[in-house]
Amino acid sequence: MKEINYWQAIAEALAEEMERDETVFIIGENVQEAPFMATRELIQRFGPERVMDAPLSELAIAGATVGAACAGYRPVCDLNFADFIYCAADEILLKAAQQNFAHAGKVNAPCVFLGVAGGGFGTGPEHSHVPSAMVLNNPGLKLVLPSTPYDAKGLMKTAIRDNNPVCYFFHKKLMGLKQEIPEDEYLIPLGQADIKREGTDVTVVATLYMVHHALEAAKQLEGKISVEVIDPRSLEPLDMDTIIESIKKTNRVVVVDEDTQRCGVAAEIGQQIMELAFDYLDAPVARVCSANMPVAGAEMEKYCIPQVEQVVAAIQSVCY
Amino acid sequence: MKEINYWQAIAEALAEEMERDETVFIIGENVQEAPFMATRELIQRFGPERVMDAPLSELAIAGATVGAACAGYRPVCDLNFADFIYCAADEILLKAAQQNFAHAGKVNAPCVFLGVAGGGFGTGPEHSHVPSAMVLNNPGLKLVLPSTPYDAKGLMKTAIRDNNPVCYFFHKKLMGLKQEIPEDEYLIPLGQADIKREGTDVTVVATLYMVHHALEAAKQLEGKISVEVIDPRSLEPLDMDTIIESIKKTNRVVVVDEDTQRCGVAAEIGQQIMELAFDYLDAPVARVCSANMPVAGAEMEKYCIPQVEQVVAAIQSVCY
Amino acid sequence: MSNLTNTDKIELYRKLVHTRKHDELNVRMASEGKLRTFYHSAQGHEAIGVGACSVLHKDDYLYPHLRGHGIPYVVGKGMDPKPSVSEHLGKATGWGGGITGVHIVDKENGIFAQGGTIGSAFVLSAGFALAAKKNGTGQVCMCFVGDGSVQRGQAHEAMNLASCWKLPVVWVVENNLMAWFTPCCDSFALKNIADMAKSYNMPGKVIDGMDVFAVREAAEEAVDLARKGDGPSMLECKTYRFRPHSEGRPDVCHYLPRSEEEIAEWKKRDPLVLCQKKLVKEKILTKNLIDEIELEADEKAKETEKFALESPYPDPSILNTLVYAP
Amino acid sequence: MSNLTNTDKIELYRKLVHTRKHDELNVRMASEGKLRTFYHSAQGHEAIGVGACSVLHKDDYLYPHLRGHGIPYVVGKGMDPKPSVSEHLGKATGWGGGITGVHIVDKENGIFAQGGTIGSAFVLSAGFALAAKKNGTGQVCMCFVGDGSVQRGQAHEAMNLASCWKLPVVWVVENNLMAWFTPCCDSFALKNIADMAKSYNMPGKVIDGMDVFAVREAAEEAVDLARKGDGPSMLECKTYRFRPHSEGRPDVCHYLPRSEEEIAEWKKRDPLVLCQKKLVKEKILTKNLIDEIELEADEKAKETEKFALESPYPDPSILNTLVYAP
Ligand SMILES: Cc1ncc(C[n+]2csc(CCOP(=O)(O)OP(=O)(O)O)c2C)c(N)n1
Ligand SMILES: Cc1ncc(C[n+]2csc(CCOP(=O)(O)OP(=O)(O)O)c2C)c(N)n1
Ligand SMILES: [Mg+2]
Ligand SMILES: [Mg+2]
Repeated sequence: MKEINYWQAIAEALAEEMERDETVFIIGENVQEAPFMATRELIQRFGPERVMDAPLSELAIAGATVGAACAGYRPVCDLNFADFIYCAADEILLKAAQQNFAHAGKVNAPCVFLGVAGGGFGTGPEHSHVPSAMVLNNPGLKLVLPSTPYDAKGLMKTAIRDNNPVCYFFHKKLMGLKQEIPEDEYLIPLGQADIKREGTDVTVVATLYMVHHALEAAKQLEGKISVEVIDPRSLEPLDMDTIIESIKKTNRVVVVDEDTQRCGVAAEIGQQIMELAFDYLDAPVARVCSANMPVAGAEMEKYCIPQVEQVVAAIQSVCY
Repeated sequence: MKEINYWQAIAEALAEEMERDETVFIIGENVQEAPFMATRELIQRFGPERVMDAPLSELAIAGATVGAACAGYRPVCDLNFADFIYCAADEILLKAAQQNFAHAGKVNAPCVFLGVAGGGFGTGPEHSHVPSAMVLNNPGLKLVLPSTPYDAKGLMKTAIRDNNPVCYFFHKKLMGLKQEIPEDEYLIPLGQADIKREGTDVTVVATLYMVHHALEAAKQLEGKISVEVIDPRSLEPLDMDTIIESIKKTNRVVVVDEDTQRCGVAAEIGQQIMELAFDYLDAPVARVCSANMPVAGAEMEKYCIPQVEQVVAAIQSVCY
Repeated sequence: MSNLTNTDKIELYRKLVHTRKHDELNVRMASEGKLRTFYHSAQGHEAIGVGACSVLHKDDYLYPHLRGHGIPYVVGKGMDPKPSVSEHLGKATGWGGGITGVHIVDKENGIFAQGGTIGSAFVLSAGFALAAKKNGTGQVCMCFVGDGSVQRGQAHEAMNLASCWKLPVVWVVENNLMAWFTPCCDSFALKNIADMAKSYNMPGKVIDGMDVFAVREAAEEAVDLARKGDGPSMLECKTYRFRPHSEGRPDVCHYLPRSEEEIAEWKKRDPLVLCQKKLVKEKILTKNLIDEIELEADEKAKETEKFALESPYPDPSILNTLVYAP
Repeated sequence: MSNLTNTDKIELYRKLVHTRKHDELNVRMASEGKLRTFYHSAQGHEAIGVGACSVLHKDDYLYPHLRGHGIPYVVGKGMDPKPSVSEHLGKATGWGGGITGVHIVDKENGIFAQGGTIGSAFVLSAGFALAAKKNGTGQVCMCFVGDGSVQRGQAHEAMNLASCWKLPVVWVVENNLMAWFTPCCDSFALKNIADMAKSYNMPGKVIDGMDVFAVREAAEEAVDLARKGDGPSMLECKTYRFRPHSEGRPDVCHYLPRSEEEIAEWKKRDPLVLCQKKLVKEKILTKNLIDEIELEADEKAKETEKFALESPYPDPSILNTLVYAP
């Protein structure tokens, strides 16, 4: 085992996959400096042909990613902020997502769209979003949301090897998070939830930084309410089985998600729970999400994105 | 009263508002011919300064719409296909949506984004979507989805007068639908649901063309199940009161929506119903939506978008 | 061009005729209400796809413009246009498997994608060209777009990126003076789109898009540059669409009917007529050969129609399996 | 420029100094960890915003570039930069009400919006210019962007649309040879961005962006054209950023440290130094006046800091009311 932090885990996964497979390359704005992964390792090791600093042209970057992917490469496209998915929505949400389907499975587009997501630094409305629902609402894309260094590495390797376009959003607040991970290579399959904490009274479903909010809430409630925290790790594919199993035990559930509440991930999971486990529910599924507003910056941010107290309150509200 | 069809209703509303308010103008590709409203009335009456054929430049068209709106105009931006919202996602889903919020309410952006939406003609994945959830997931935009000529006219007039950006999606399959409407001017407030059919056994919530599927299903079930059909007409603002009132009576509900199922409108309404009326529900909220895939074209389309039989089956499934 | 043999020249003529006949077939079937999707006729545009694609190798990447939904390009490249009608009927034998009723894909022949939003061609083709460069096997990408497409941001970003990275791509702009109902004079501030190439420091040329030989020659030059590693270029082929934007829709400029005289004037330079005249004058084409080619193309079109009508629809149960690749 | 009075010239110098002092204030507070958001210093860029905005009327539209988060532009236009620090602290007295910690808006003075995605400036400003044209009162829109912004599709679409419609807009490109960590030589295929204006058949000029008088003169000319109804133009002002892209971030070119010599070379042409030297040489500025202006600007900066620190945060209960305008 070795200790590694979240961004190192991502960088390590990229390096290992680039080493293993010549068709993998990174493309984006300033990826050589890799501003959000704070590493110059990749450019130094693989050179500018495989770590490609592109012009400030999201349409071209994302479009070229899709094209190169169709033609047999496995590009990793760094969007910088995940929010910038809006700047190439046609290319990502339509072209990448629909490539396989719209062409009868004759050509697919294996690529990864990387973006740093979420709040915590007051960076304001166009730099603090976790645009998950938009991705899920456009089938054909997979969606990975790692909450730990271990997950970040194992899921990235799988994402790169996946034959489909995968959105991989990592979280600003987790960059420095440390964890022991195996020395040896490992992969984590997409669609396999991880029970981050076992409990018996209530199930909390959360991804990315919200997993840590959920764990913190669970800690605060220790002795009073026994909280099970489930981290689906990917939302497409989504491991509903693990969630439903847990609910059959707890009969109560809170979904915590940092995307905007309305038409968000929590509503989808809530509705699926209702469809699959209505008779097991002792209380309506509660959700804690970003408020139905843009994410404000600076001091006002905390009123827009989920806080630990809200998670605690939601848990208490379903455990009446 | 006079008989008028759906597209004439939209054109009439535009003409009346352009007459009333000099700041209203139309901008888009080929709006002079108005391909989807099949009318040359507006260009002939208001001339090219107010019915502006723009280059094939969605970013510029939508961006200029937002800019002109901030500066005191009330542009109606015709996106052609509603799907093309992906081609100007930053401009519409971020810039228009967040203008008021991100600038502390000091400058707002009153404008309408018009798009023809939905399936029925086999036009394939980038020309058949009803991208509602994407709009709702980005607060700051309103969303209007008219199902009849009467609604289309009254809601369009209100949308133009609204001080916020409004997405107004009208449906391909409804273009020729006729209805008697008042000779005199009328407006329909946003956020006021219309009960399109009264019933006692089950509530069906639907918008746009799906209202007609719901009405057809209700007719087929006549004598067996008494179906109440509620058309919210706008999804932001959304009249949950009317929906909840109905559920208190019927205790059963089906949401029919033509957007993609996952993270769609039906999940949001379902979740809200669970939050607001859990104890009134005798069955889980059922949803009938477009399948979790792109909308195929030609013969395959019908397997992707909701069909009347599915609505009938869903109603029966909650009325066990 | 000087190095074209008589056979080459006849072959180009033959391809023009086949393209036209297949286009006419689609137009007729559209008018009979048989096509399940819209159809954008290529009549008037044939020389561009045919001429330019005739210089491509099998493994070169090709991104077709929407005109003819691929027909001029596949015929130009020497492929079979047979799956065209099948696709428009939504049949499983269509070139996109009948899933969309429109799109064309043929991996073996370098066609990897087609999109329904105008302008995507630019950025996706930059990606194919990037792959070509990385492959290092001298492949090029040829991408066809309309004048309207050039008005989109994708055009700018893709041309800039491709030029910075010296990607082997040739952008062939089919300038028919109009995008949908809006004429170029109202949506460009400059006269020749080819001049925009200067912004990207790449060659840009104006070509007579009605002259299949002129197109072929220019394409050959541009493709050579790209193969040599000298980067992208743009060819602006001036042309005209003889039919409405899409079948069954009004044929207007802004909102007034297109000028009959203008259409008639351009039809005098019908690419098939120009080519035929030239080859007859050069005594390469005989009346017999002309009839023979016509007959052959008619036969081929009939075959295509029959094939399409008799083909099965896709099995709807596959739809679910197509959302994600295995 | 010939028609600038001595007072005008001193005023320009004064504005440069005020801009620099306010920028230094933000930089210091960023280094002290007091700012709640990132800060993109304008040091090196001052002459552009100050020079160009000094020719604007109060009701002209202004879209600032991100450098200095508005300071050079508002100072240039004669507005008060006081709300700058407040915004960065997220205070209610910030120029965007402290909601985002970044954006500037001032309806009375023609600032209607600012976006966080680079390039939006182009398309939104086309909209302001469209409004200006419709108003018919001779207003213009001046929009500042970086070289990086020009690489986005928005630039192309907006310039094309504005030129087709002869919209009164002046695009001022602050070309500091670099976007984030990527140098222009790797992300443009041509040398002078101003040459891109040809694609839109509009004037495009290269200006010494370190010379406030040169900028002012070029801006005056371009604004006159726009006011007369002659449409848009582009001014490419060559400049250099003296500090890292944003405070506290590495200062690299691709991934290697920026050349110290290059920075030193450019600093010799510091816009404040250039202006001061010139006016001293012309005997318009005296040592006394220089000191006086320095003092005044220091005072003003102190005031700004105090004002910001003492200002209240917004009341969070308003957030809900801001999502939709009443
Ligand atoms: C992004 C986008 N905007 C609008 C359309 C609708 N549309 C389809 S074809 C077309 C005109 C295309 O013009 P051009 O590129 O010149 O090709 P042409 O049809 O003239 O051959 C338009 C506006 C679209 N498909 N995609
Ligand atoms: C659409 C978009 N892409 C990327 C970014 C991240 N970003 C912020 S500033 C910047 C560089 C801008 O360069 P330039 O326009 O030249 O302005 P400069 O900072 O050099 O003054 C980048 C890439 C962004 N904000 N928006
Ligand atoms: Mg055209
Ligand atoms: Mg720059």
